[in-house]
Amino acid sequence: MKSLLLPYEITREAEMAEPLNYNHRSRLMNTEGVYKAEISSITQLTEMEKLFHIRILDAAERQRFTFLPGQFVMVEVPGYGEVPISISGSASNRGFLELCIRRAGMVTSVLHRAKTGSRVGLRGPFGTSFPVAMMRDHHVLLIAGGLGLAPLRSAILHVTENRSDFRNVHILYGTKTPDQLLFDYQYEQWRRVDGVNLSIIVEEGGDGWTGEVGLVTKLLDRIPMEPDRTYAIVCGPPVMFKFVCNKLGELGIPMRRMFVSLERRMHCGMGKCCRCNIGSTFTCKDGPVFDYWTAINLKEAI
Amino acid sequence: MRYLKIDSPRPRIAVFDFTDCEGCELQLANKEETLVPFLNAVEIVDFREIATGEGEDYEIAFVEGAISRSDEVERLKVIRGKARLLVALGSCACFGGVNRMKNAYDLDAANAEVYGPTPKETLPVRSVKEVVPVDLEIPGCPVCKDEVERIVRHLVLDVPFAFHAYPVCVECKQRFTTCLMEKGQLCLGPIVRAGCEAPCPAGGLGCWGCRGPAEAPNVEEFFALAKARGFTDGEVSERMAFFGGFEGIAAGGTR
Amino acid sequence: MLYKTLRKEAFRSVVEAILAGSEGVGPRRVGTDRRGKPIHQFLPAERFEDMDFSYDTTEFSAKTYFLPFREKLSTYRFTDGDWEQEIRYRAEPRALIGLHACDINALLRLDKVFARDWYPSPYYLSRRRNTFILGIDHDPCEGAFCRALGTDTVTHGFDLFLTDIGESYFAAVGSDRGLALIEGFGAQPITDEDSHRYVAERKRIAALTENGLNLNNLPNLLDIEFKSPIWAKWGAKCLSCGTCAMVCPTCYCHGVYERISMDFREGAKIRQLHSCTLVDFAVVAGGHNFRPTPESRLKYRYYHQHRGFVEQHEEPKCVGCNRCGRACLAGITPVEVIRELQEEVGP
Amino acid sequence: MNVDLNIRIHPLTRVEGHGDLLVRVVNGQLQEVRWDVVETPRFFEVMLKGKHYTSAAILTARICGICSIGHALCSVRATERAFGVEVPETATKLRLLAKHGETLQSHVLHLLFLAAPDFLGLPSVLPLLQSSPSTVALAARLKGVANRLCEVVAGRATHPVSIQVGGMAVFPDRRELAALKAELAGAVKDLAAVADLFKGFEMPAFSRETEFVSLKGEGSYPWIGGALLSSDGIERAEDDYLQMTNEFVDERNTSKLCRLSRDSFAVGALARWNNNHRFLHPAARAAADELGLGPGCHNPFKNNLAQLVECIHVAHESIALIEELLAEPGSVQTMAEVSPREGEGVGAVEVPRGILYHHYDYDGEGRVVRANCIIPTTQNNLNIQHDLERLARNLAAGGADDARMERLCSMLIRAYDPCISCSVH
Ligand SMILES: Cc1cc2nc3c(=O)[nH]c(=O)nc-3n(C[C@H](O)[C@H](O)[C@H](O)COP(=O)(O)OP(=O)(O)OC[C@H]3O[C@@H](n4cnc5c(N)ncnc54)[C@H](O)[C@@H]3O)c2cc1C
Ligand code: SF4
Ligand code: SF4
Ligand code: SF4
Repeated sequence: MKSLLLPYEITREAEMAEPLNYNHRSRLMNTEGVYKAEISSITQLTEMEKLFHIRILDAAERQRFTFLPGQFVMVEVPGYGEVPISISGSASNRGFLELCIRRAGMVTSVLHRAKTGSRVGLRGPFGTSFPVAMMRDHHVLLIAGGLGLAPLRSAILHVTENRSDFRNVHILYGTKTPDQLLFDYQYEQWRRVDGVNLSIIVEEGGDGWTGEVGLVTKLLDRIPMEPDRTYAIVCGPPVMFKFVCNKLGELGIPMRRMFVSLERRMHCGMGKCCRCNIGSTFTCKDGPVFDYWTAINLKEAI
Repeated sequence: MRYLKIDSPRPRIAVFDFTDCEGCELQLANKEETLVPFLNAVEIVDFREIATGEGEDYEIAFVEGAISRSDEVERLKVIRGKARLLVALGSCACFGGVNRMKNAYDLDAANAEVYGPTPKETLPVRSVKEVVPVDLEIPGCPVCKDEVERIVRHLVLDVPFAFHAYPVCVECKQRFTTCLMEKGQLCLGPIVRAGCEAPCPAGGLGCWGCRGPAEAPNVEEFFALAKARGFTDGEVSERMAFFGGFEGIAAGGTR
Repeated sequence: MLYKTLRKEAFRSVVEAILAGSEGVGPRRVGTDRRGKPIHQFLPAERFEDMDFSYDTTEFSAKTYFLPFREKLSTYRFTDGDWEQEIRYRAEPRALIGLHACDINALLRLDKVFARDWYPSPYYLSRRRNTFILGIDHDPCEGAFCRALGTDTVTHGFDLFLTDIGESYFAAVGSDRGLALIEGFGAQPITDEDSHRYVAERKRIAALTENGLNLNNLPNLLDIEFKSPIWAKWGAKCLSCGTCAMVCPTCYCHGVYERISMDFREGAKIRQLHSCTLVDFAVVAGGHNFRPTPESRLKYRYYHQHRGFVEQHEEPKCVGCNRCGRACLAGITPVEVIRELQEEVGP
Repeated sequence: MNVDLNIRIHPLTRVEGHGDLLVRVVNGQLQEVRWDVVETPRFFEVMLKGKHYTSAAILTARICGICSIGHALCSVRATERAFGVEVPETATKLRLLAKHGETLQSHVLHLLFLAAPDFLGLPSVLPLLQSSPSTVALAARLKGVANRLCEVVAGRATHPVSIQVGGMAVFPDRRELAALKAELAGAVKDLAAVADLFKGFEMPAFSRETEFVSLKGEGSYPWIGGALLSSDGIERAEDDYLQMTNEFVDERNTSKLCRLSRDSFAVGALARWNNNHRFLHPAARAAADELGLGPGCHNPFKNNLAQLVECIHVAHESIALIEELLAEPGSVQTMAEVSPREGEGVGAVEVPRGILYHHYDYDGEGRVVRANCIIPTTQNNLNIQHDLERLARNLAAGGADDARMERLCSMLIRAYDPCISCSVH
């Protein structure tokens, strides 16, 4: 009876040639294999956030790696863990990835201690993206609160790099205090792009702050709207996009043209671990970017 | 230590003990597979149980045992003053441990009973954090070496550590231990913090709660289900009081 | 599917042949519960006598042989500043002997997630591929509601499935290796009479299994009744101990953690089963908990079993084995919860 | 050469618990030598009052982190004798096996981690990590086997869980038992290496006539229960332990003190060796010969050698026990029915450092009314004091300097392997 249970080697080739008898050819891949990548540069943005430039070491893999604005990667610090991080950089950039990471818990703390040259693992990209193609020829509202600028920046860069594809572009960004503002050294540059309006607001200004004080929603009042020709992307904490989206709704923008990026605990990025489940939806593969209609229909989403 | 191009100096640690059985310290010298790298990962400057020599320049102090005499209070304060990080090691240090049960008795009478006409100084038992601020508490009677090792690895790299929030039952399942409650024994597993790998139920002994409460334990329901299985509130409370971890948590489920 | 009959006496030889050819796992008696009933587990067995095929159900499900509680996904070897990753997912051949229909159906549910969905898991596939499954039919077990979910019978996902039809077993043959096995022990083509006997036996079992529970409306009900007070009631009882999910044959929620060796020279990435009822399931860095109450977590478990999975895979994830109900110390049983939910809206 | 010495060690290191050593010499004359136990008292006997019999062993195990298995065994024995419980034979074997695990673990810890540095002139085992990693690895390996033996049989090495009133709660996993048997065979080889190491150590030449108390061997080297025996010829039943200990309290010590026929007596490996050596495994006896440990030895420093000899004995006996256990049928009973009743019971167990006694009075509900525990180190404390006086006087007369006085006095105390927190329970 030896032949009964011959060991069966699971390989991609074998699975394609002789699939399990489940009427289905599985797209088998090495789910845990990572791209080995090197931290090529580190910029301290604020006390809690650093910007990492990460370069996939293998040149061919680096060339092959493409993503869409809004997608995220799983960054692995071998021996400590893996975390989902949105890609903050431009999708047109093939040389390195930009990741803006807040020191929040264990893995992000190790990353914050890492040095230029440290090697980490990357998997991805995962998840849905901002609807940059659909947004063509529309007015664009890009709204971020706090760390929400990290994912939104990829959209900002896409829009500024492809300025002619879009009509009016408004970027609204708010944080609690001025020292939490991310990428402040780039505001000037974005403002200079023809027809891009950038407004910054903080909740608590304090001494030396000459800019706006208040909530991001306040900025919306001043923007001339053409609601049926506008797309909005809102990134930030749930309370914030709830208010902002309600306001946008009042201004007449349909829910399916507002996009939000949701955040949940994640352990796999592949719709397996269920940690990011909202109702019946996986934030990692059905999200993180959802249109607002879908988002409010997810149980417990907001 | 060098890992991912991150250089970390070996933290200088010291181990001190107070009112206890020294079982937790002993765990530090256990687990032969990793003992050598464990001792290499840190620099031990003071560890009376296994080494001669009193270093003063420690950064991390592991404090084992409960506090039950005035000289202990003083010694602990000195340690707190010197240590950058004070770690309470074991249930005695975290909760007072079994020693805490002493507080239920009249101390003079206790003294008379044990020492007759020559009473010895003794104070009501306190946990370490009731005397000085504590940075990290590692519960367990004794502590689980695996967990201590993990914590030490985090201390070496100076990154935060999180204990399991869930209760012991999870680890029973992992070991295929048939639930003792099913077999008719009392077990505190459903309300006690995991991390020990559930050796007690596996060895045929219901959990006695040495690691203290899991996060947000449903104590009220636990009393109810124990009662439904024939265990009185008194029995359950007595067991919850055994290691002192549930001090202040009663059937109401609140601290 | 091919059907055969197998003489009763041959069963033992078949099992022994399996045990001779690979590691065998079967239902073993491990103790007696407080009411005096035997407790069984699927455990490795060396001899035919080790196993007790008259078992009702097992405390833990057989999923652990496909999704172990803890599994190493990859290992790392560190050298100064750099590392190498090593991945292995080779499973040794193993036979699961004596599974009931619900447990095989449960594997089919897991297949949907780990073999057929996006990113099939090579770890799971390797185990699934290398596991021989011999199922047996049985009289229904207490509290189970498999009939309501259609999981009291199974159509595929096994190598052999035997139903007792008196003198012999009616054997459904699910694979060539299953066929090869019983042919070696005198399997016969089925006759009309065998089929009749089989149908009669299935009818008898089905009648015993019937408990009047109808789950057709459940997916909708769960959505509509999301704010129902019954969740608060059951939530107040829930211990958040994860036992229900741990023993469930289909619960697969997990966490992925990494460990580094004490000398900082090796690391490992480990998948460990978790449960949506555990307090930290949806906690994110900084401490925010997306499901902070036992109520919200328990509700989510039902929601995922009976609605979320339906939306993703067109059928409930639950197979109605009632292991969770039996294991729950607080006495939360799915049949009761579902019945209350249905009564909430009226018949 | 007349010297003045003033040695004060507070607390002594590489022993379990807190004890202070004071030696004062003026003009070559010993003025004062003191061994003071200053450990914080814990009042276990008081805490035991009112406790249910099922928790007595769990509580008393916490008297000592090193010999918790011994405490648990002694506790359940006292309770079983109070209730008249017959422990199944298999459980008795399992208990002895757990006991052996503990003896091995404790002795190895003492010999290699605590005592060996003295003979090597090192402050601790830590420098050996660099200078002789193979010795540390050897020690760790032996401790590993011992701990695993405890874990497999008693559920945990420190604070066991399976040792319960009535027997042993579970029969260990047979595959693990079988694996242990192989490991123990390795341990026997490792112990030979330890013996080689100790052969090279010079045991200080010192000797003082001492009364040795242990369990009385009857056909085998005794560990759990039985009659009590003193080398001065006194013999008592287990229940009459009070007449073998005569505990009293003094002003200075938080530990109590004991005496029998003389000013003090000694318990522990050396006492067991002196009273029962003829029951040792031949391999252990052969090792004793080679190490220069003879019967009727009154040199306390050689307690180290007696411990080593016992390690070899328990390793061999454990292998034999495992073989017997593996031959037991699958459904073997390891627990007896227990019905509590009013009454009292005494348990005496040879733990690594000597005889341990537990004595409980129970009410009809199975709750403790009164408890008494007498710990080996309690029994040894006075003997340590007397040995120290003699040693210090000799050394002072011989003109020893500070370092030598301090070193030898510390070594003497350490040779007893005192378990101080235990003694102040
Ligand atoms: C789609 C997505 C994009 C994100 N993009 C960014 C970004 O661009 N910049 C940034 O700083 N942060 C981002 N986060 C949050 C970031 O993932 C968490 O801060 C990080 O996982 C915390 O990990 P930790 O190990 O430091 O914390 P710990 O508290 O130690 O967390 C332990 C584990 O829990 C999980 N976890 C904890 N918090 C979160 C969380 N908020 N989201 C997902 N998993 C979590 C992770 O698996 C983590 O390894 C994003 C999260 C998601 C879901
Ligand atoms: S034995 Fe205790 S810890 Fe284990 S599952 Fe049962 S209740 Fe939980
Ligand atoms: S099972 Fe309970 S008593 Fe045992 S070690 Fe774990 S927490 Fe402590
Ligand atoms: S949810 Fe409960 S009844 Fe359903 S499959 Fe899981 S354990 Fe069985």
